[in-house]
Amino acid sequence: MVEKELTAEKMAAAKEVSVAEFFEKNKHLLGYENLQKSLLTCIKEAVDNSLDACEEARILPTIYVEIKRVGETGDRFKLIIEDNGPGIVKKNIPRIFGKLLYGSKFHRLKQSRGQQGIGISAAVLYAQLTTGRPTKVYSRPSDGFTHIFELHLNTQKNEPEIVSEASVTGEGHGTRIEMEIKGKYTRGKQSVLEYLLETAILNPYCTLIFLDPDGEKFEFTRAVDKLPPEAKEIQPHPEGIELGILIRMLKNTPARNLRSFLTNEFSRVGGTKAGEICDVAGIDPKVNPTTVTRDEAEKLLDAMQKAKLQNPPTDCLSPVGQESVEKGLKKEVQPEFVAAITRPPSVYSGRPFQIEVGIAYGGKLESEGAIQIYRFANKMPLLYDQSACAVTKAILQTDWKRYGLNQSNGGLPSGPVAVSVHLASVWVPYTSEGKEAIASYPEIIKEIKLAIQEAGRKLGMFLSARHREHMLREKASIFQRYAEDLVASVSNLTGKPVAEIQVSMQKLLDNKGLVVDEEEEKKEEVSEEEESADTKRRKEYAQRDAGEEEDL
Amino acid sequence: MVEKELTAEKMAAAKEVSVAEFFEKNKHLLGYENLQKSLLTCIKEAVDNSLDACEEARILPTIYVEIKRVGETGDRFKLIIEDNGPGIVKKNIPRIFGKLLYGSKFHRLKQSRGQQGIGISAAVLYAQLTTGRPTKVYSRPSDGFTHIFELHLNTQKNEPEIVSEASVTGEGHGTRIEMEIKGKYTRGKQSVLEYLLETAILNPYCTLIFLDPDGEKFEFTRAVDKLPPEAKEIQPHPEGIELGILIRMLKNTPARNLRSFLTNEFSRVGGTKAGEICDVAGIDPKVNPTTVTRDEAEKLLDAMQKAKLQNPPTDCLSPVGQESVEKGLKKEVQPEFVAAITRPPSVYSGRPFQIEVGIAYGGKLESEGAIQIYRFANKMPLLYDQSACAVTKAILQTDWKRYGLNQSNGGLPSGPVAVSVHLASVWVPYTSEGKEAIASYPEIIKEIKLAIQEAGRKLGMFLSARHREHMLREKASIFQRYAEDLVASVSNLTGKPVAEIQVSMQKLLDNKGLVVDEEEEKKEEVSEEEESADTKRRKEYAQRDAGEEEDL
Amino acid sequence: MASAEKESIDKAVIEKIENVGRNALKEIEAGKNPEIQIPLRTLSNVHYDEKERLIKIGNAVQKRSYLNLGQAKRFMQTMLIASACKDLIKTGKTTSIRDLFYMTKHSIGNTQENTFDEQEESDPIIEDLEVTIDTLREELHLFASNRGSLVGNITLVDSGDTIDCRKLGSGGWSIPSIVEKSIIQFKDSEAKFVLMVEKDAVWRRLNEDKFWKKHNCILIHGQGVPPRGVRRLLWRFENELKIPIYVFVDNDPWGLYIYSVIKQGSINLAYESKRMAIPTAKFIGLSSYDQERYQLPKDVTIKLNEEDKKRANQILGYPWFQKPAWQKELRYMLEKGVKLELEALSKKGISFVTDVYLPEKIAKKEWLE
Amino acid sequence: MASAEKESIDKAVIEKIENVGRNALKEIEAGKNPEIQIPLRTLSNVHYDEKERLIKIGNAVQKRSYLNLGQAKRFMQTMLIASACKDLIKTGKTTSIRDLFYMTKHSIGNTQENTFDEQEESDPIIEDLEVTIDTLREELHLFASNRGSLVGNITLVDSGDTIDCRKLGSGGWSIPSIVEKSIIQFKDSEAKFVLMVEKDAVWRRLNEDKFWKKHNCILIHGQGVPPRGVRRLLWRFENELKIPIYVFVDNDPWGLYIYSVIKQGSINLAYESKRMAIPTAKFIGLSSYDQERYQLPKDVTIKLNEEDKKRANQILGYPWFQKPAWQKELRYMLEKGVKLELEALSKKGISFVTDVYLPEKIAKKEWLE
Repeated sequence: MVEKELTAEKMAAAKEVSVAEFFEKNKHLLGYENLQKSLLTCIKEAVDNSLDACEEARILPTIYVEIKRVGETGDRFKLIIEDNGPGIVKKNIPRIFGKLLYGSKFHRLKQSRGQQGIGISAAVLYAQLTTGRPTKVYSRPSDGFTHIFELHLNTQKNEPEIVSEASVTGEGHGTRIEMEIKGKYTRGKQSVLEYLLETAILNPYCTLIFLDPDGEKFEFTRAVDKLPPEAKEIQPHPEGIELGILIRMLKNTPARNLRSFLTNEFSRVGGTKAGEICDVAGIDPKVNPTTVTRDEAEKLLDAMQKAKLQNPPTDCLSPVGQESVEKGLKKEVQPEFVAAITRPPSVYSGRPFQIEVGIAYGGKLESEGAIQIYRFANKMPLLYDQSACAVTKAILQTDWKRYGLNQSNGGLPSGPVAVSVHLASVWVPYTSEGKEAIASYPEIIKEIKLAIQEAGRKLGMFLSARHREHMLREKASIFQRYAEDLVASVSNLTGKPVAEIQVSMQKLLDNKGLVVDEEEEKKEEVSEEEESADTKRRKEYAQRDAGEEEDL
Repeated sequence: MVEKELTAEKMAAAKEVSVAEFFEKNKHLLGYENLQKSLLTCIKEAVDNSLDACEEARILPTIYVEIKRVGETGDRFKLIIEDNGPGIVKKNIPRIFGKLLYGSKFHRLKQSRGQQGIGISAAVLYAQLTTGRPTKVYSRPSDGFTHIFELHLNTQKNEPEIVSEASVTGEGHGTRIEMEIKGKYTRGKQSVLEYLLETAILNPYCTLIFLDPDGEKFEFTRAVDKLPPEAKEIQPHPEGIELGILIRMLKNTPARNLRSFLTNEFSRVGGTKAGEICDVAGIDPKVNPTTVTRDEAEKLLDAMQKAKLQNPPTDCLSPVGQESVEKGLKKEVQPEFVAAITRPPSVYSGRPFQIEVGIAYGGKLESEGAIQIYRFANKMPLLYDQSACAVTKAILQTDWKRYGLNQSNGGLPSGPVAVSVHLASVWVPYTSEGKEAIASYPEIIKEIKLAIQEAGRKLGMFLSARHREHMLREKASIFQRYAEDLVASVSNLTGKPVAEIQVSMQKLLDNKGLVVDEEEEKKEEVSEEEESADTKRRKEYAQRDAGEEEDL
Repeated sequence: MASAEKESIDKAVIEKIENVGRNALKEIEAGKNPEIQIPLRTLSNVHYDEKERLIKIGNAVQKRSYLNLGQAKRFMQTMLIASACKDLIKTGKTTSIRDLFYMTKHSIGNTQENTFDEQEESDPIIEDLEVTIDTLREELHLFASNRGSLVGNITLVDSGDTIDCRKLGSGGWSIPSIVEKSIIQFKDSEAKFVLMVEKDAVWRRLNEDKFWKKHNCILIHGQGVPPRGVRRLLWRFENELKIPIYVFVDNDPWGLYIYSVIKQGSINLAYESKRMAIPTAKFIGLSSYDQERYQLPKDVTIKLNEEDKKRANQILGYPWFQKPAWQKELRYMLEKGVKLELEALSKKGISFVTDVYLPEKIAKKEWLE
Repeated sequence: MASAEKESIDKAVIEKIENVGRNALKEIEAGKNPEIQIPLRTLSNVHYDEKERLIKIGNAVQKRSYLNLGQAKRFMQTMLIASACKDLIKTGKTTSIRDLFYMTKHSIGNTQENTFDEQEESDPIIEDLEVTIDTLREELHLFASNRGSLVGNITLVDSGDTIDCRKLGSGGWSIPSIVEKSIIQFKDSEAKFVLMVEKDAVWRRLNEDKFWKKHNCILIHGQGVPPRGVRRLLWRFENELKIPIYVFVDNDPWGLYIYSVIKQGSINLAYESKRMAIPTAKFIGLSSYDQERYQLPKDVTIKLNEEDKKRANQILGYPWFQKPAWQKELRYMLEKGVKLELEALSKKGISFVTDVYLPEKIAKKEWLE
């Protein structure tokens, strides 16, 4: 059979696609896989933005969240998120909410919750797609006005469409968002409530108030009056740079020569180091960066990465701090014991990161089943994909028996324990765009394990002190318990009256009952062990034919 | 402590981000997570494009793939992919390879491998990022020339940059791509070789030739000389439309009134149905579509989705066909038995799809361990994330014991079996942009299970025929085996010579040995069971004190 | 050995065994699937004969044929055992069932398969043969391993040797597996009853205290569930000496079941009940009520485990456990949730059982029937 | 009972038991943690005395004190058992170790805890006491459950009763737990050797064939690992009658170990080796080489299971298994990977063991020493 061959010309009807169209069609990539998760994602994007803005403006955040049912189908909700943050200047409002990949955070190397400029505008897109309704934004940017916008997003152009616009006088600052979406409201795991609770645990400097669709009100009140340190912006570190990026930087730099390009656009490269790097690469440091060829760039990158440079600066990070990790767990989990650790910053692929771990024990924690894990990346709770996450892997790789917990082979430890793990970084390596799990870089796993071990040791000390105390009490009662029979037997053997022996015995117990030399105790245990090994041997032999005793 | 509150103005340095920058930073979302997977992804994007182009041009595809090591670091490779397809017209070459989200397939409703216009340009981006090298394209679009381009991708603008350009005379048609990347070459699971093998299994109408970095040559030769049917483009079906999309369609339609909007832009909506829909929605069918309000659009959508419409047309699909599924498995797997099923098309969320299943048994298949699963979406092998895939779930939900395989509770069946499952659809719902697993829509799982059951029944019939034959042989041999001792005993009991009894016995076996009434056999088994229940009781009692017999 | 009688029994048994082979041969020669009909030894095929107070076997049979995949091997094994038993009787030897297993075990033709792999395979076939041709184990010249000892006011003749059971010291006479008249004869007994004790330690205590002398009886233990030899001996005592049998067992479902087996027979040997069960046997203790009755301290009780409870509930349902007194006894045991071992009586003094418990029980006739 | 001797033993034992209590009392009154030193009965504290060819206990002791969490209860239990044994001896009664368990079991004060929950707890404490005060089980007036029977060319006096072991028919004399001179005396023996058989079925075959009469010997079985009574009786035969002991066991590591226990003693009772082990005892069979030697068919062999292999390798390492012949025997067994039971000899004919095997072995002196 002969196929008719078409010419390539006929197939050339290719055309450009907007990024908004792409994500509209692929909304599951952004966390809009199903109704339940979509509702959570919308709330999360708004709350995360509010927290970022407050922290950047150095304001202690107070955030109000409300979810109301709309209509009778049960799958329509109105979401209201209001904060006391700095607000948004009028001219930026449309594009922040109505354009994907628009934001202040994409090119910055500094820790923040949002990174892509995609989150809140994707929520607007989702609202519009599922209910056709515009999103309403109230912004009070301390300019004496409240700016009110109703916005759509034109997907073909990836540009905002303003439905209505007004400015009324209004004091103070803050932002309020109202949107209507299709969704599903649930409680329990992976719910809005769980997200807010976990947010409150790791961000104890914020107050969250939540009114749920049934009218129930939840308040998570601030326990710390101090914001985490402000994150500073840094230059990239040579270790994390790829060849393509370096070539582009060389082409676009305002620097006149290679040396100043290196010292100005990278962190930890001083004049001397820049000279050394150019030497190793065999390129004149005075050359104009734009004239560096691909092959030279390759040599340059090699030299940059082989040069011994300091780790990148870490003031781009904003950890919560040991005290806050502790206070957050204490106030929301109400345990008997808490230990927290903030590790010193470390680096993966040239990117600084920092791990914080909190371990809570007892109190209101469930004592049955596996421990509770709270995972956070840049202060945001991670609610999905627990098993794929570096945090879970690090917990599984830790020997929890050492710290006094039960742990079956290869499984999670069990007991009344909650572990919170926070990764702070300028660039969190998520395993997918849904921001649900941290990728398993060895450096990250190692740091998490170190932090867990430090906190775990504290837990272990607490538990073994508790155990020791329990043992001492137990000990005294055991010696007392058997004394009566012992005295009676000794009396029968010796003929001395019970009452008299009793007196000596009680004296002995009072003096020595609680202070037996530990070393001695140990030695004796060894021989007891040996004895029981013998018993075991005899039993093994007896298995041969039950009922036969060797020589009893 | 008083926090200094910044004004919103200071934080307003937001700016626009190009989609290329976004994916450059998030390349793991496109399958560039690690060196091994990145190499595979580059090959895959090129081969999938070649196959799509050949099928669209109705050419039996022959594709040549070569991977060469470059330099001494061991992590640099040159990739060459050449096909006998229609080629690409000169003016389209730069943007097809040098611009993300550019392509002919995004807005079409018709089955093809590529869907987003993102794959091959992402490979170009990856090459440029890791080696700084441009990608070289040779295209012969049957215009008497070979057009040769060297291309970069400007990420800030998401536009191609032409490094060099030439056209030389050249006959025929085809495309050749050469790129240099950082990667890692492996064999085994999730390797280039596995990808090509599986491609050959489901696409037996193509020939693949592969020269690996060690100089070894693999040929997967065409076994079918007929291409699958050509997929036609269709209009969307009301069932799969979301409100936001409908509103946009209403706004952009060239139709003058609502009725013609409905009949022209949707499949399965005729004039009468359109009238009915407008009636139910309470909107005049003569109204200009652009004047329909959001609230009206909502009612319209409701009416459209409640109207009883035919399923969408299915000529947008291009299944491989039962015969090809069988032949592909036969030639590459060399089993003892193959059964294949192509299900009739079905629909999920208004999108047509079709399932094809092949089951191979025995021959060169590994008989130890779990069965082999080959997953395909729009004729492309899926190599990652097997456990998250709807195919795997459907296989796990199938009771394979019915078809004669072993299957432990909740696990994969085991045995010398390979199952290939192909989902053909205008829109494959992947669980992530890496295109590795099919999302678990109930309609899809149901169809896969039905197909597996149909093919499974054929496998079951084959195996039970084999089993029956085996049993008959076994039966004869069992009766024969015990005959000697039986005859000797009867001889000792009766005094009749062994030889004489032997003759009668052999006669009996020849006459009756293979034709025992099944009904009778059953009845006897019942009483044997009862007997063993008694034995069990006795044993239970004996447990009391091993060595004591009740009354033996 | 009383050889004339023995010989005639042997001859009759051989005839019966040969018949099994002859029937099979007839069918083979007629071109039919050879088949044996074996009376069913299952709970469903026994019934309790209220009049005779015995467990009896019913009429249901299982059919075992050669041309049946699930039965071919067992059919062959049955013929093999029958053939071996014939040889055994012919040579006048007696052997253990384990010996018979070894004698009939061999590999089949050139295969790796054996006629029998485990004794657990051959033992039930022997029982099948016994019940099919209505012959005793002993008449097949087979015995199981023996257990049990005897002392007391009796003189026995065992294989021609005269044994005065009053003069056997602390050890006593080991009761053999086969105690048929042809081997064991009774002579010169003044015993007024037989006391059958479940456990040897208690038997030893009673013997040391010369209980049998004081109370003029025969003292037997069966070390757990009494084997055939002990049961048959008890039966002969009751029938030939006309003296009562008292059973003294642990207070647990297993102990009570031992009593039932001695008194009424067992499911598996229902076809032998007439020759082994002693409907007049009396349960002298331990009863669930003994703890209160004799004020035994609580700490000698042992909690019933799951198996005990399961067994208790199982035997509560047997038709031959429906006597109100038995039901009451068992239900009270379950209600208290504890059991008592015979040794528990030692709490009241080392010789409490000898000096107080048994004399009182016998004097007051405080037993379960 | 030879009461004068018995009384003086009793007195000495009571003195030793009381000393245990007196030492504890002294320490309690001095305000010290009371402690008992118990010779260790473990592999690490026994050694093989090449000269005497016995396993002997070493000097290592374990200390058991009251003020030690892991030992407090066991210390109390030790005193409790000592106290109960004193009472036992004083009242002149003998009892089983199970009885002693019940006698000393009671709840502690007002708690739910018992002094002992299981007999497995009290038995080792009894052994501890024996070894600590260097006294025999029997001297504490205790016995374990008995096993084993005897027939043959000997007359015994058991507790004053004269028993002619030539006239015990098929059953034989049950060997009691305590066979000390004070209870059992030998009289009138012509036996030339003792044949100690592991299994009662084989013993029964030999008795039926009157092997002991033909070969003029004493025939004993211990039903598995021989209990103390049987070992002590064998020892007395060897020492008092000056006749050899032949041991006839299964061909498996367990059988060989039984032989070793009879000949050299055991780890657990190493302190009793002098009174129980018989270094001149001879292993007459079954040997791993018997299969070839007597052309036994392959199908009577049984594959060694994992436990068998583990045990074989374990005893291969014992110092008292280092004799080249023993090592060769065991290694050959492991190499062939099979074991043989005594019953396997029946394959060669029902009376092969009586008529051929044993006479040949004894005549050729084909044994392992």
